[in-house]
Amino acid sequence: MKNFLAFVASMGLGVMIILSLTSNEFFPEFGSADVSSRVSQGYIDRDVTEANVGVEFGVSENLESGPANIVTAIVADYRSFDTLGEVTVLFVSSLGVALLLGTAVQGRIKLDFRPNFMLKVGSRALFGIILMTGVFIIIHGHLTPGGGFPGGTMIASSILLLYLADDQFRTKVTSFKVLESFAGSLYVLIGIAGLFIADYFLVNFLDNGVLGELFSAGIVPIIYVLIGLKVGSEISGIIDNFLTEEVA
Amino acid sequence: MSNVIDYFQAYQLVDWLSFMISILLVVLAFLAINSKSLIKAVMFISSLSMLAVVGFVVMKAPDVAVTEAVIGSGLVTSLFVFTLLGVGKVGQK
Amino acid sequence: MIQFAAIILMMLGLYGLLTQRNVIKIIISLNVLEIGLNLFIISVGYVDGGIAPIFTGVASTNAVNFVDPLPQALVLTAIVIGVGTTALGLALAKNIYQKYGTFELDEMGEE
Amino acid sequence: MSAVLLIAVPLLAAFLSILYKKAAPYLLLAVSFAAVLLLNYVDFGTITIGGFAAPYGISLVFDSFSKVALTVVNILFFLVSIISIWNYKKLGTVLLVALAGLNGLLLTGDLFNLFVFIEVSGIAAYIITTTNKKPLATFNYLVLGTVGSSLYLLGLIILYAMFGTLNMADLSLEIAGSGASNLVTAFPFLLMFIGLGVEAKLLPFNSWVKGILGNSNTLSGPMIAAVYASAMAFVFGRLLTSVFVFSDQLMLIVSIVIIFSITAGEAMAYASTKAREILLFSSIAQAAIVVLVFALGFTGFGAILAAVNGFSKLVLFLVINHATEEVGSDEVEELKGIFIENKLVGAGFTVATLSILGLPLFVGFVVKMNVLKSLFMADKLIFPAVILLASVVEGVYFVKLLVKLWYKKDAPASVSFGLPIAYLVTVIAVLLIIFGLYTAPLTDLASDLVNITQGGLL
Repeated sequence: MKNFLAFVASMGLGVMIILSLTSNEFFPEFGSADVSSRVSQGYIDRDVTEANVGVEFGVSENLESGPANIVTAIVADYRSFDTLGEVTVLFVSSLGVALLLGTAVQGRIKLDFRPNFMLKVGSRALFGIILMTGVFIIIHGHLTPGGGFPGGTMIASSILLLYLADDQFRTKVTSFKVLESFAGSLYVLIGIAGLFIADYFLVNFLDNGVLGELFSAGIVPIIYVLIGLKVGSEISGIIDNFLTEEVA
Repeated sequence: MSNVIDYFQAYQLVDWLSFMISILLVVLAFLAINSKSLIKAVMFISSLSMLAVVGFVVMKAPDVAVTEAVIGSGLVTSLFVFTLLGVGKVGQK
Repeated sequence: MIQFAAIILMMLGLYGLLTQRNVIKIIISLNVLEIGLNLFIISVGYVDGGIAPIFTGVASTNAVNFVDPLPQALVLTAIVIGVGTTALGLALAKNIYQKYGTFELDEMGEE
Repeated sequence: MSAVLLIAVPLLAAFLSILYKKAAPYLLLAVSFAAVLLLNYVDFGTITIGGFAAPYGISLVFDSFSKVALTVVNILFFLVSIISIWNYKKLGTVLLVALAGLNGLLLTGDLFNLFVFIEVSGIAAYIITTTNKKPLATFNYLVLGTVGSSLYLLGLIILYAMFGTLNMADLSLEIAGSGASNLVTAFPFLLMFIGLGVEAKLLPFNSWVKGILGNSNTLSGPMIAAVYASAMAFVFGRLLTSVFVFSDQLMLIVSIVIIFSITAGEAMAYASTKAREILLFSSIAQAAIVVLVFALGFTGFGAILAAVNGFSKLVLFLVINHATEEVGSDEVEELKGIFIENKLVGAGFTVATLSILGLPLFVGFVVKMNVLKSLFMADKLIFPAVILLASVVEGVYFVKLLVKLWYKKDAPASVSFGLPIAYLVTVIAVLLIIFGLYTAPLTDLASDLVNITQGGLL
């Protein structure tokens, strides 16, 4: 009965939200968002700091922001500061997981099955493929969908595969720590370098190149590689902590 | 009533797709929250997240779709499963 | 349509938070809420007949009718933040299990 | 010096500190001390990040309001860390991240960036509260905090859909320029208010507080109750004065929430017999009063009230948590007479309580007096009535608490406060009295802040 009341109450709230949004003349109906009246138009036209010269794939050179993927342009260039915060969230939550689950003597969680030979060999082969896919996604983040976060997670998941296929396997956690610290510090240092080079934190101080080429977009691919490494090592750390337990 | 029929006749394939996704999303969310078995709930949330990926693709957000597929559907599910594994809850109730 | 489903999803998550008495189920409800929220954010930027916001050989100039890219960037951030909280929540759940031997809030006795 | 370094340097230190864990506490102290020192050399103005101007890129705002806020929060943070870090050395890195997150909260001029920093500082707070060894309470805090920030995000996305911008200054211009009635924006503002209200301990969204602060230790208690609470109060001040436009109906809802928080907080504090609970319920009421002062438009006095409350609560929570740790219980009956051997600490504690009460001679009085005066002049009689009533109830239970803590019959509970705590408590108490008697700088500062915030963000 209590559940039913809660259900009715929350559904009523939902209907109320829908009604208040549909009756709101400023709230655009689904599918009729007016992009040109929003700040997003600036990200598409690339005319935030420069005049609007038009953008053309494979032709435009040295725009204010280089990635062909507009979402990447926002995530890693226009609003890069958010991304720094987001990396920090993952960093601090992996620290928290380590504090909560970390114990002095650690061993692997016992799985119910013994991995056989085929599984071991197959997972080794897959490990390489998944790792390569992750790296590809990170490096092409400014051109195609994807980027540092999914790519980094894919790298972590290739390591997870090794965990699942081999019950003796444990990563060298310390090397992850070094990688994580290195990538994070470099991200902040690139930002501070921008402060000294061009007076702005996290400014894109490299050449932007031709829109759509692999070697373009200035510091964006570098930042994405750093994010990928950091996310990969953080998530590997989280997985490692979840898969270990105290050995009595 | 004829209004409603006209409304649905104007539907195109993508609209039908999004209609189906919407219904399935709500059903899966309800199942995920109300299922008694923890591991089933985890599987439901995983498929809910996978369905959300389709929703993201329908709404032309490939970046988000890739990220949600890898992180939301893959990583979060495995973390749930590891938690349940760690306390020996998989397979029970 | 998906927009309304997203709001209903959020409300289902809220309903789950109100009624569930199991730590794991509470985290699941939180995830439902976050998925609904993410879908809602994306739906706010959708344009009928719009094109995914990537310059390609086909959609090659800024005159193309792109969907709004900013909500997508925000959701990317929100998804990763959601993973952070979920991971921390699950670690806490594991600690709770170690302390009380159960995930059910009603079986924990004091507190 | 650019204000962005206040965020970047703690982050850099946090990332570096995981290489050599033992250095983390020292790095924390060095960085937070440097932040306090260098705050005076930060240039005023809007800092553009990445070189993209305000509505497009993220901008940080460093004006007199954020300067006051940053000074208060950074000093409090440094004091809490230097006293309490030694028992919790593992948390050095987390505290560095928390410092970066708090500075980001107070500096940012972008609504979504604010959400990111709420999450950064929030997750750091969850980890800090795990030192209470009450995983269930922390879990409760995490769930409520996440729901709160989700609601905030929902509100902000609706605002973005309506007005197409995320920048605070730009948004308030757009809202004013679009001719939208206050009713249209009421719903997203309400969502954001509720979302932030979870963190700022407003009833009825604060069921986490009891589990967290009722079991706090010398690190988590002062950190959550003093540092985080004052930071959230300042964030509220920023949003209430420069972004939110409340319609009459919304103002009514908000006032009801706030007044409910004040009365319920005071009532529960009155009924409680545990020292920590008395403090935590009274801090709920205090937080609500600060939000009320901001919501009524007294930015300057709100900021000062938040600052004074922050310092007073630092003293209260530090002393009570230290005593609780030594005695092993926080029942007032068990803590009887702890100040007999520690007259100096007791005097400081008394001064801090009396300042929160708003008695003459102390800083709290100056602020409360001015707020009440302005409210009477504005003919809003219900709010001063509530504030005065709250003060009376507070007076009763605080005096009861003080009498018990000073009272001696046969065997007083013996607690030895270390030199650092005694020293700190004394200094803060002396400052509270000095500024209570010599009020000119405060009133000047208050009028200064009003001038700044009336023009909106820089």
